[in-house]
Amino acid sequence: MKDKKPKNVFKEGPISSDFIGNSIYKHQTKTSIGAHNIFLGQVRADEIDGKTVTAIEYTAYEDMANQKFHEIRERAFEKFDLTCMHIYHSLGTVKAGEICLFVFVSSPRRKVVFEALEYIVEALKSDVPVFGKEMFEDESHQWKVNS
Amino acid sequence: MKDKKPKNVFKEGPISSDFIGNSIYKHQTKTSIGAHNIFLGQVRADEIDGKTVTAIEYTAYEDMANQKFHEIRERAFEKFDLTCMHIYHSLGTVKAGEICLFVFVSSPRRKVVFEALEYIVEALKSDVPVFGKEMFEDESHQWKVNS
Amino acid sequence: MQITIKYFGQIAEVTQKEAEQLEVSKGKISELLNILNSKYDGLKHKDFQIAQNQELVTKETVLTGQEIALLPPFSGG
Amino acid sequence: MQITIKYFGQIAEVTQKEAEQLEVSKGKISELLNILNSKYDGLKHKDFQIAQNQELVTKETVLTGQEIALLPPFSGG
Repeated sequence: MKDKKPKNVFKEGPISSDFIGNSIYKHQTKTSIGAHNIFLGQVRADEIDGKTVTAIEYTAYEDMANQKFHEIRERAFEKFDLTCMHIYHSLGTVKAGEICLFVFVSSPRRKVVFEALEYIVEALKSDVPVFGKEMFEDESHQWKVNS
Repeated sequence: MKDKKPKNVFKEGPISSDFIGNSIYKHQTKTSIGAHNIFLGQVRADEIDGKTVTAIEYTAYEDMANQKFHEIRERAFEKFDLTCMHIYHSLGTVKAGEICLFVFVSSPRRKVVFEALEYIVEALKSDVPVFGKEMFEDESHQWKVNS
Repeated sequence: MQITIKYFGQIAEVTQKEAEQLEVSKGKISELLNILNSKYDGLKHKDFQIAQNQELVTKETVLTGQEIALLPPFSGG
Repeated sequence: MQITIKYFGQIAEVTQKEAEQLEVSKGKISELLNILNSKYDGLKHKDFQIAQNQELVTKETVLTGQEIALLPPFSGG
């Protein structure tokens, strides 16, 4: 199921566990699928110089980001025998413990989903213009850097 | 969170998307987690010699299987910096499109969860005495072989 | 000695039972297999592994255990 | 020509705005950067990439585009 034009992968606020459960449910009609692999990014309450992260505020260069997500999708469908792929990323405030990234791939066979999911997550971390601002309990902040 | 004695990983019948969603929800209080990775095995409606698989009936040598799952858990916690790990496998009838295997790993960092999840899924496919009987619409069957 | 033998999957289809108790003399797993092969028609053509007290063993292993299991190819997940 | 410049994340903190329109003469990206560096104190110490019409470009790239964006290190996910 290739899409020809970029979808909007952004959702305002955190991604709920209900949304994820429902997304899994919808795939139960696709009986050629044998394996699903799901990556979830969750905001960590990191302690940095004695202060604790309470939330991350996400902004993005949305048009370019959606275009990059689309290119990653297209490349992944070319490289891997995938039945479905879904990507969602939060914008705005996501509190510690909440989910900010949901990547979902499905295939007839398991080997494919492992390779594809890691490929997609690494590509989106490096290629997609999304910016996280780590908020501390005293309302100071620092800009997140991916490692 | 290591467990000292084997848990029962088996559940009667399919694993519901609600159960999976709820399991994700419960991890939102664990704010040291930055990355979750979830593998789901779903029963495929394979066509074999003109007949379609409608369900798989799972049986297991339960005591040995739970012991093997436990050993896989222990080895995975030794090898990888995991915060949590959960494994559930169905027994009995799981229809095409339904989920029979749910493996869930969480860690502060993403690289760890990719490696750990694949390690665990491959180990459980090869080491755990579970047997799948593929049922066809005409009530004939064949024994599943993992590839 | 008295042992319990468990059969799974397609092996249980051959033996037509899931478990039984057998009185056997001490010896190797291979000797037990000879008994079972003559008792159950078609068993020798089946592919299976053997567990003794829930650990996989070879035909050369000495029978010590209370519980022997005949396990066809694993196909979980 | 008229271009739109967009600022994101910590770059927008330096420029104190998220976007602006600028009238510039044709030339390389590096020439536009010189203008911005003299306009915004502290910008030259920041780490960023530049996109022209949503594709990353280098300082040597010729300005063609309607939309330029200054992008600090990506930190999605």
